[in-house]
Amino acid sequence: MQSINEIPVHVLSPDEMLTGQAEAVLSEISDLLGRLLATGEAGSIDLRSLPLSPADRDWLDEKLGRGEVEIALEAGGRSDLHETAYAGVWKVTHRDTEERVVAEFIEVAYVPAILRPASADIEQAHERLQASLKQNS
Amino acid sequence: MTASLQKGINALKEVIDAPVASFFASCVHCGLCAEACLFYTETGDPKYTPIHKLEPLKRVYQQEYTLLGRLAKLAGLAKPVSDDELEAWSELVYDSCTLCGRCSMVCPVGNDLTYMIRKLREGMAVSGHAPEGIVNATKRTVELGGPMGLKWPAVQNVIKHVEADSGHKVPVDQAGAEYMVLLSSMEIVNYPEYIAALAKIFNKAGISWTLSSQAFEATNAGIQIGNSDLAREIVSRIVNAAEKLGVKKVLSPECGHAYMAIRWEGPNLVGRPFKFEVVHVLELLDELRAKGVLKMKDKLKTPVTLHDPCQIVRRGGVLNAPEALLKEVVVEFRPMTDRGKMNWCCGGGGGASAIHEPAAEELRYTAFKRKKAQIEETGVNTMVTFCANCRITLEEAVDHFEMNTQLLGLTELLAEHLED
Amino acid sequence: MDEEETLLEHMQREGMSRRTFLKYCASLASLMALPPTAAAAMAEALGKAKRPSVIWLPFQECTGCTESVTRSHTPSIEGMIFNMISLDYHETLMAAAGHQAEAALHNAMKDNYGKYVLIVDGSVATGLDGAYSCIAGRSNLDLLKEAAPGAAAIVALGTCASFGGIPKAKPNPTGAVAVSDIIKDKPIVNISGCPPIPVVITGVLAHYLTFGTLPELDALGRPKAFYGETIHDRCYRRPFYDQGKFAKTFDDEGARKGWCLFELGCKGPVTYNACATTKWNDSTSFPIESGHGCIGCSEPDFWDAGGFYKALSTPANPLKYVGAAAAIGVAAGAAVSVANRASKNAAKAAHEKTELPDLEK
Amino acid sequence: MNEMQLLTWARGTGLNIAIGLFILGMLWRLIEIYTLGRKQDLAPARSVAGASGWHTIVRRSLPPHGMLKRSPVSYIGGYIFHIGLFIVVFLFAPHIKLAESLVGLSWPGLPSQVIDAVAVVTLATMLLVLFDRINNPVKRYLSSFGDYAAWALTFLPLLTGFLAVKHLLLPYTTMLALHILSVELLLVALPFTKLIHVFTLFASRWYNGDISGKRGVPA
Repeated sequence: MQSINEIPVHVLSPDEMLTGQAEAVLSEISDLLGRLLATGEAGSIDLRSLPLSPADRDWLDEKLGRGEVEIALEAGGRSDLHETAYAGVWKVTHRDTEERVVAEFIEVAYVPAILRPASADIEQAHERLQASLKQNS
Repeated sequence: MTASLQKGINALKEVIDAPVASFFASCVHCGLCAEACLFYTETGDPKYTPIHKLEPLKRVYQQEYTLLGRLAKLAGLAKPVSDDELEAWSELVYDSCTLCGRCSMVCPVGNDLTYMIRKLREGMAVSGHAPEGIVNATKRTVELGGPMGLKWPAVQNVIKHVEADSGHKVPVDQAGAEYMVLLSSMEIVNYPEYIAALAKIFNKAGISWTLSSQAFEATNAGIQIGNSDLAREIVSRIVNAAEKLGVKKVLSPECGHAYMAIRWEGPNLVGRPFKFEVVHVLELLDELRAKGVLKMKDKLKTPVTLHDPCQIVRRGGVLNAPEALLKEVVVEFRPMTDRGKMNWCCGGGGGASAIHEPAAEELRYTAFKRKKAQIEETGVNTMVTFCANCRITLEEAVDHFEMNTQLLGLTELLAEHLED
Repeated sequence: MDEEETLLEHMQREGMSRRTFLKYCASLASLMALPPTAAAAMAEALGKAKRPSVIWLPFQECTGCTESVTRSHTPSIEGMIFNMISLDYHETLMAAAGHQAEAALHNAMKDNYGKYVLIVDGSVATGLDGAYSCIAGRSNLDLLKEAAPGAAAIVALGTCASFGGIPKAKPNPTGAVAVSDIIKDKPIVNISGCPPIPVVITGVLAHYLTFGTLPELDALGRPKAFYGETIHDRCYRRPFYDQGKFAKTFDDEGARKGWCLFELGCKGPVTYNACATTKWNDSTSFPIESGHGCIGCSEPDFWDAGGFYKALSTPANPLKYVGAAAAIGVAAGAAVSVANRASKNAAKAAHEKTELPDLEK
Repeated sequence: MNEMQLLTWARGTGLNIAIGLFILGMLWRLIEIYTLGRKQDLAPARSVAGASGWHTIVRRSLPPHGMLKRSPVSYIGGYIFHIGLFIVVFLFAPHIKLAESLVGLSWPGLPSQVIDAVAVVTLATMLLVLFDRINNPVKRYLSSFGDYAAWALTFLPLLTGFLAVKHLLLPYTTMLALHILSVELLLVALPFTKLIHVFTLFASRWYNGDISGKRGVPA
């Protein structure tokens, strides 16, 4: 073999790798949305705990589409949060500083929980801001 | 172990063969044989299940011819077959089994249960556990020539009357005739018309025939009781007479077990093929019918149904002749639902009709309810059959239940309506 | 570092935000198969936890377990965990050597008696009084017996420490046994795998820190959160198994289409581990995703459980005794047959011709 | 012994021994049965018996006239569980794989959802026929320990196999080991119980058809 390019590559059509699991995820999302509306209770699905093939994931992403909100969270690595084409359905992808995906969720909520600042942090921020004002004055 | 029990078990050991072993190995206790047995269907008592009737034979097989059974016997773990047990089984092997063979037709694993009952009777008979009625019939056959003790002079007397009444000659001891005709005592005594009818038909067809003064009796109680030695002795009389007269064929009368005895068991009892052919009277008649010799002058107007005797049809193989012949002579034939090789027994076959203990007779009447229902289903009052034993059993039962069913013999019926 | 400092305080002092911590808890919850919503509760408890002292003893091992754990680059989650514990003794990683190292070990054991977590990798050689594997002239067996009494809990890391592993494979020349075969009176967590999944260690430590107890264990002493289901259960190729679509060779159409590797000897159905979920090599893939069946490395005696490439339903050598069995069977049958013939002939010889009186009793 | 060792023993040494004993027992029993011989029938056949034995082997698989109505549970239940067992035993992919490794023959299997459904129906039917055995007066009368043991020996592999595949009750490894062990038990016991009918019924039907066929009666 002269070069790596000579290794034949066989490209499969996505359909061939579909297992049918992604469809089940979709219907669970729908149930969670219903619950969110009825009780206000948020829900989430841990995508990494499900036996999804790469094709299933692509299929799911395609089905969910992308909505208006895109949020980048820089906290010990970059996290992507975006609303899907379905309001209230969020795709959350956490990465570490090495850009490795460490967690992947579908979150069904008005706003993903991690975005909400903690009261303690706001308190601290408030103090810091006041201290800063004092220094300046 | 008593001497007679020893003999019984020895007899069983002699007759157990590969089919018996295969049958016992195959049985899955599904109980379907019971559903085919009229003694079970009419009583609902599971002890009448055919495979259960074979229990003593099964144990002898296991203890004598399987390694595990032999070891169990050596270790004292196997329950030996006892005299008391065989005595208790007498009712199951004789009173409630007519060797009708219906169970053999339904067993899903293919067991020929009737084949095995016949073998079990070998052991039952020599150990002295056959019912008194059949023992007596056997004794009369061996000692006097027939189950009814009929002697040749008496037969001669009947022949004289037949010749006078019908105007046909009845040949006796004619060497070189084509057919040697056998009769059953019951026919001679109760239906002498049968002899006249035969004479008429033979004359018409131009076939030579003869009776033998040495062997006129076709029935063989040795078969029914289940003893090959005695059955051989009885059947040898016919074989010797026929071979001495040099006939080509021996004509078996309607009687079912007689046909079984001479046609199917005979050569095996004697230990060699016969020098003559054995033909059932209906086979001969059907052959004549096909040739156009058998022409009827008129037909019976009343609608009739047909009872197929087990030993002739299911166990004997005369399958198609009876209905074909019947249709020649009746206007309306209403067949029963279960007929031909799946018919139901009259309840008196296999020697059962010779047992006269009240319990056995009561059981026979109970079993007859199956036939009664079949007759009633057809809605006719006339039933044709072609076995003297079936006919007597059926007539007794018809009287017992006060039915207005009339019984007719097929050969006689044909003779009666035959063109002159 | 302040001994009384909590994990969250430690992290915030290191410049990590609450959201980073929350994110970390979310990924831990995912690893431990807890519902994502449990992350918040976990963050709360873990935030208040204190750093424990850890002593790491290597026995009959290949350093694969250490490699596996340290392959996680800092500041990864695993790296952060190492910030959260005080790793007081680890031969391979520590700077100290010789007598210095031994002194560190004994100091750590003395200072944290009854509180330290003991991590063991490698099996314990018991043959020749343990002489097959010694450190500083002392057998592993001795070291284990010395270190175990002061431990709050023992983590048997890798299949060797958990179940004896490859050193115990037939014929087991060193008399290798698992930690749990020696120590009976301490809580032991088996983190099996050859090597074990690094995040499983993290998960167990996080659980210990969060709840102060060891996680729930299965019958083989493994944390249920990671070993609760088989590879087969979590495998993305499982639907193909259910549809009866199997790769028959490693280069056939089925293999290319990513069908189930059951027939190629995959031990997924009998292997309890989290590979299919956590994956390997920075979450790139796991063996089945790379086209090779699971070899069942997290199960006891996996090395002796038939060939790696034999389907699970395929027995090793089932026709082994057939020849001999057939010969004995035919001989037994023939012997009975001969005996039966003799018996039947005897019955025929004993036959007396039946006379009429015989019919009477 | 841990569960993996149990499984390894079951599909290693255990299976070697079970298959060995099965072959041994079968040969012994078949020779024991069929060397008893039978007398030649000297009566001239009405028609040449020819293939009547073979015909009966096939024909006896169907209920004779009127029998289906008399015992529907025996026939319908019997059909379902025999066919069900056949499908599960011979058309389940891992079983085919086993056959391939044993004798080198392979054939297409059925999807496991179909096998699951068949297994459930077969299990239910086997419970029904057991109930019928206890409930039906004839079957109860005929039944002894051997009949119930044979039922259990057949039911257990099916049940453990189903539980193993569906991951119910016990860990898969343990259940698979139990499944294989139950099959081994079945193999060892088969030649010495009524289960031997699996083999002897063909000969029995042949004998019956041959005896009747010579007389001109299709049995």
